[in-house]
Amino acid sequence: MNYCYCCLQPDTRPNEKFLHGICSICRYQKSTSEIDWEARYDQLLSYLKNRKKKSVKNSFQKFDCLIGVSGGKDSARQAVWVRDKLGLNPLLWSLAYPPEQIAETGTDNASNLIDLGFDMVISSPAPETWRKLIRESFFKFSNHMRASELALFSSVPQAALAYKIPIIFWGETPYQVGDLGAVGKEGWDGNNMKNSNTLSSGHKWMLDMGFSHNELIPFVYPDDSEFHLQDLQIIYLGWYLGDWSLVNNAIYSNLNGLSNRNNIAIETGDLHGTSALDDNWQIMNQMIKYYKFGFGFVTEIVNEDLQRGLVDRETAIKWITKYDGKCSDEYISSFCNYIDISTDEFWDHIRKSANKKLFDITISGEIIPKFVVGTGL
Amino acid sequence: MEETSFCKLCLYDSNHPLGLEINDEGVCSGCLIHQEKDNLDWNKRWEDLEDLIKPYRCKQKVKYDCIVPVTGANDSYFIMHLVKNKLKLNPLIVTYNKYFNTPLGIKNLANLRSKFNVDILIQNINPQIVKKVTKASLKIMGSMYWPCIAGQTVFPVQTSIRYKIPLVIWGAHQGTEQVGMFSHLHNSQMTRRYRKDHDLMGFEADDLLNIFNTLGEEDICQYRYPSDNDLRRNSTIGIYLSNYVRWDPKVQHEEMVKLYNYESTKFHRTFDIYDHGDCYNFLNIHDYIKHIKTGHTKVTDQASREIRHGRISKEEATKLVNFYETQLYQYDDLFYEWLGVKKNSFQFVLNQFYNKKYWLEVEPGKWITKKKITVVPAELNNIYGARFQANSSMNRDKPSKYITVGKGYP
Amino acid sequence: MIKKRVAATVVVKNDRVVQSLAFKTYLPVGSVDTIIQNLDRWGVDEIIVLNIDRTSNGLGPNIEIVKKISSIPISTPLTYGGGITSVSDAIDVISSGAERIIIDSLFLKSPSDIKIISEVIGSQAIILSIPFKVIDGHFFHFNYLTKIFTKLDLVNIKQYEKIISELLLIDVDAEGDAGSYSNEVVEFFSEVNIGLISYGGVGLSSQGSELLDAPSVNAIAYGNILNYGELFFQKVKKSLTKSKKKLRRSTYRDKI
Amino acid sequence: MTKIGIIDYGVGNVNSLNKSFKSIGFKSFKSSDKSVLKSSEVLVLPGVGSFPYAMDRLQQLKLDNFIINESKKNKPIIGICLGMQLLTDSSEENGDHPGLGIIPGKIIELGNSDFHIGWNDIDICKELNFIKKFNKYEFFFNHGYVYRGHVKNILSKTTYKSNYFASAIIQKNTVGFQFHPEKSQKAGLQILKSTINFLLKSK
Repeated sequence: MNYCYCCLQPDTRPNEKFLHGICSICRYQKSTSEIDWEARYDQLLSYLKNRKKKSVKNSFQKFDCLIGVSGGKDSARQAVWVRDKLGLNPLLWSLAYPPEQIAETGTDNASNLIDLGFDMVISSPAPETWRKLIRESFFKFSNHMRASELALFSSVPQAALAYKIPIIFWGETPYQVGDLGAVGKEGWDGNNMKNSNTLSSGHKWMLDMGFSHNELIPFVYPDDSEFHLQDLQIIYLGWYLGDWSLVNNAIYSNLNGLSNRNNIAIETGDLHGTSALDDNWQIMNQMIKYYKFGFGFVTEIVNEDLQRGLVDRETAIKWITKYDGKCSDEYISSFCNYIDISTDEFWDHIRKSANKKLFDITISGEIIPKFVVGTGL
Repeated sequence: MEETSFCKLCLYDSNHPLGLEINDEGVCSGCLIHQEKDNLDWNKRWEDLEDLIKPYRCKQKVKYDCIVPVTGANDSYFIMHLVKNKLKLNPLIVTYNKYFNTPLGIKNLANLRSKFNVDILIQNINPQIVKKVTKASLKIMGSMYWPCIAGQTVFPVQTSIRYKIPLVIWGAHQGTEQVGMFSHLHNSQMTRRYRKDHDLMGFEADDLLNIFNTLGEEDICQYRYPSDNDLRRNSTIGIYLSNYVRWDPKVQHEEMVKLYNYESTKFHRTFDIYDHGDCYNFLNIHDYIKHIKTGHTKVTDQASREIRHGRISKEEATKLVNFYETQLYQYDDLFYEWLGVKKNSFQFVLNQFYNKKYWLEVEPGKWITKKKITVVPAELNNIYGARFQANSSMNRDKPSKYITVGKGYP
Repeated sequence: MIKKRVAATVVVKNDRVVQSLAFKTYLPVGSVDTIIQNLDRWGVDEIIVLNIDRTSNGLGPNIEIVKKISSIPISTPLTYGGGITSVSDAIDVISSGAERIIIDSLFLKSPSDIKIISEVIGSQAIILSIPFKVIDGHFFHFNYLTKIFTKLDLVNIKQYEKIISELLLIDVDAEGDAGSYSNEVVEFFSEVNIGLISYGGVGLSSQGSELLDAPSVNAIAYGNILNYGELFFQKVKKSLTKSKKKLRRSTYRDKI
Repeated sequence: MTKIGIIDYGVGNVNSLNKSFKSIGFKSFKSSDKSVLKSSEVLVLPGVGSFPYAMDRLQQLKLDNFIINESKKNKPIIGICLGMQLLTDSSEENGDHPGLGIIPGKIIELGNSDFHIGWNDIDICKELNFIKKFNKYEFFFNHGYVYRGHVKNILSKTTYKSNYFASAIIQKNTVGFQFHPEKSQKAGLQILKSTINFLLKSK
């Protein structure tokens, strides 16, 4: 395990390849300093002008574009920018968690977003099917979000096709999340999203569980042929929004009425309480990620600050060491309750899936890192 | 205009806004058609329903079979019970967000999704536009509810077109249930004409546009019914379960409480506890507007229904109506705040819509009912209420506040 | 080639549309203008308004309704019947927006007036309505005001060959009951040289096509069934596929 | 916006015509007053009923000479159904009666005391763009008398019981339709629009 020279990204991240000791995200960030953002913005405007002529507006809707949203910070930021800066009429599409899972902050923020003056459709898959898929995801991939991410990614193009809306705005570019498989023909082009990490696993494992196709409709990413048929284009807004970052997006959104989590870093593994606002179990998932790869959500937050020079490496290491991968027992027990397992079963599974190269498991069952943050193994 | 005539069995008269025919024996069309409930072979009717939906079942099990419009109240549970658990269909359920949601409505809808394990789409139209449309419909027809009704009757049909799901399944046909518009055997279906005529009081979306107000096409387009050609290409068909099932809301709701923990609430202006608990306004200020415009309120509909089902006498029903009709409405402050109007401004607007057939303006802006009401002592309000025992409440111990999007669990 | 017509009948009582079941039971359906606007959008060949409570209440023709209908506006031929008892009634109806009028009780009360009306508005604008019943193979003219029926006298009706242009033959008992229209009435009227409109009880049955096969039948009118579902006029047309060549093609509006 | 004056002489369907014109984007009004009608850019003469009665009404309101004079000044005129028949020289309906004489030809019985009522298609006989596209379109007819005149005046013909007659006629700036375009749904409104635009252009 090695750490990036510039930030505190370990090379244990899936698909990560350091170059001269520097991680891919830092390399991308560095390259952005030379970008002519004005030119990109102009290019987007002229692209939209041409596309707008083509967009089909049927008699009972007049939407120019679709934006996938959650109840979080990125959503509000994108929605407001697309509406007020680009002058488009967006339909917001929210793939919402079932009642058992969605956090009140998430529903509050969805309410806030709607009340800001947006049209939004909330789409939510069948809760019991969802529960079974989450349980299976947890045990099969040690990632309860595998199923929900499929739905999150699939529902937006599904909706665009049904509504015959020609443009989808998506947030982060593959560069920003280090998922280079999804890079399209140009940096802004999201039509290759089908090759992203999330989608590449497909939904066959769900069929193997015994579900029929019509129970899994929300989880199936549309075929390329359907994209072609309707000339559907996904555009990464991250390509154009030069100040895209966890913190910046949160600032914009907070000033537009977004609620944060009442954050206690030791319970949330989050320094600001601005992430995963619609789902408390994502905090647990960050903890699991930490046990699998040696880094969690705090690493990502701190890395952004490091790349921008807002924090010194010493403090960054302190925060990561103290808070990364932390999760309150309350979130864990509510999750266990949801998928109907005991917390003992939960921890047994976590211990099994923890990366033994990075962690020691004590006799009492504690998972202790072998690595030192900033130094590695 | 012909003189008012009254049904000898129920509480309706010939001025019913849906229309009512009273025959030479003094029996209204509603009561006449209601008699079919005790005469039809309902097993046969269920078979008719099975035959009707057969072509819409997706045999390859790859698509949704139908669309079902639901809310957090009314007959939604029973409809889902029939569609999902009896007919064994795989529906996509759809909801139009009225924005006047109560914690009870949020809870009931959340619980419905989980209990019936179905995919849902919830449409939220830009509230700033909804408010604009609400203001226009208040001005044009004195209705604060037009957008709600327009939205919940059209979003399912639009979804049918967008998702290429031809079959839309509705619950009760209000025209048949209340005034006997059709025989059950007419198998009446959802039509754009019925929606305009009865649901929307004669005003479709485009009828709200005029050169004097400030509404634009972009404001009303989401309330538009799909075109005939859209409907044809998609073969959209909307059927009503009440034509095929002996519809009895009280009995049905009692079963839904038992089977799926449907939650009910007591209301100030009616004895029934099952309908419209999802909305702060329907049985409050909207019910009051119904009163000033039509001379009766929801309690008359529900009491007439109970008479027809033989559970109450006309005399008792009249007492119930006299009591509940005069009860105050609540939660109107929430509405004024939501719409951005002052209480007395709103009253002024409503003053323009009093129906002089039923109301007398004794002083400028002060109206009294022309109906001769024998004052009913408060203790009588429970003569029938005892048979309707709510298991929850509209606010579910939360503060009174419209919920745009809510969790509803636990 | 002239097409045979598929007409929509709108029965009006107390200024609102009703379903009429065998002239006995009435069920409320809705408002006249909304229903007619809808039929117009569906592209029916002709709209026939039968206002059934005008004559009995001595009210004369319902001019307000005719005016209201033509100001919707509609672009479908409108035929109006109900309460027309004089020349001036007829002129009023025509100048308020109807193309043609239906004479009913006037035929029983003062038949000579019909000729005078035809001289003013033209015979092409006059339809004579004959509600009939079949009893033991005999045809009776039903007077729905008195509920009395008298044997149909074809010799009498033949006198109107140049005065009126069509006969509206309403099967009273069959009304509201699909496939039960009396086909025999067409045969019975074969010696009269006046075009026929059949109405009452055709419904979604093969009977429609059989009727259209008769050379004397110019049109079939449908009533109640058009209120039962979306695009039901087009559905009715589909039930007449056998007669497709004799009819206009169905149209579907793209515009809202 | 073009102003269309509908001659309201108590015979025929002025209300629906008025609304029809508005629905296809013209400004229209109805009047029986010459001075008001004079301000129009296109005159429309509707008509339902019998020829002699209608002619009588025109004379009573002194509109007959007005229409003839306007025509001489090249004002576009559209006659509809009986209105079309009134524009011709004469009619034999209930006797022999002179018409306005704007379009040469006369009105004769369809024959056999027959009526032509219902939807029928038209065969275009003139290579004029404004009407060519309506070949075989169906329109609503309701009449028992037909036009007989010179072929140069005939825009379209319509077949009825193995005979045919003129369903649309023209003379300079005057067009007559035997059918009711205002009651012929989509096709009817389209032909009205096309005709008005044509007449205005060729004025």
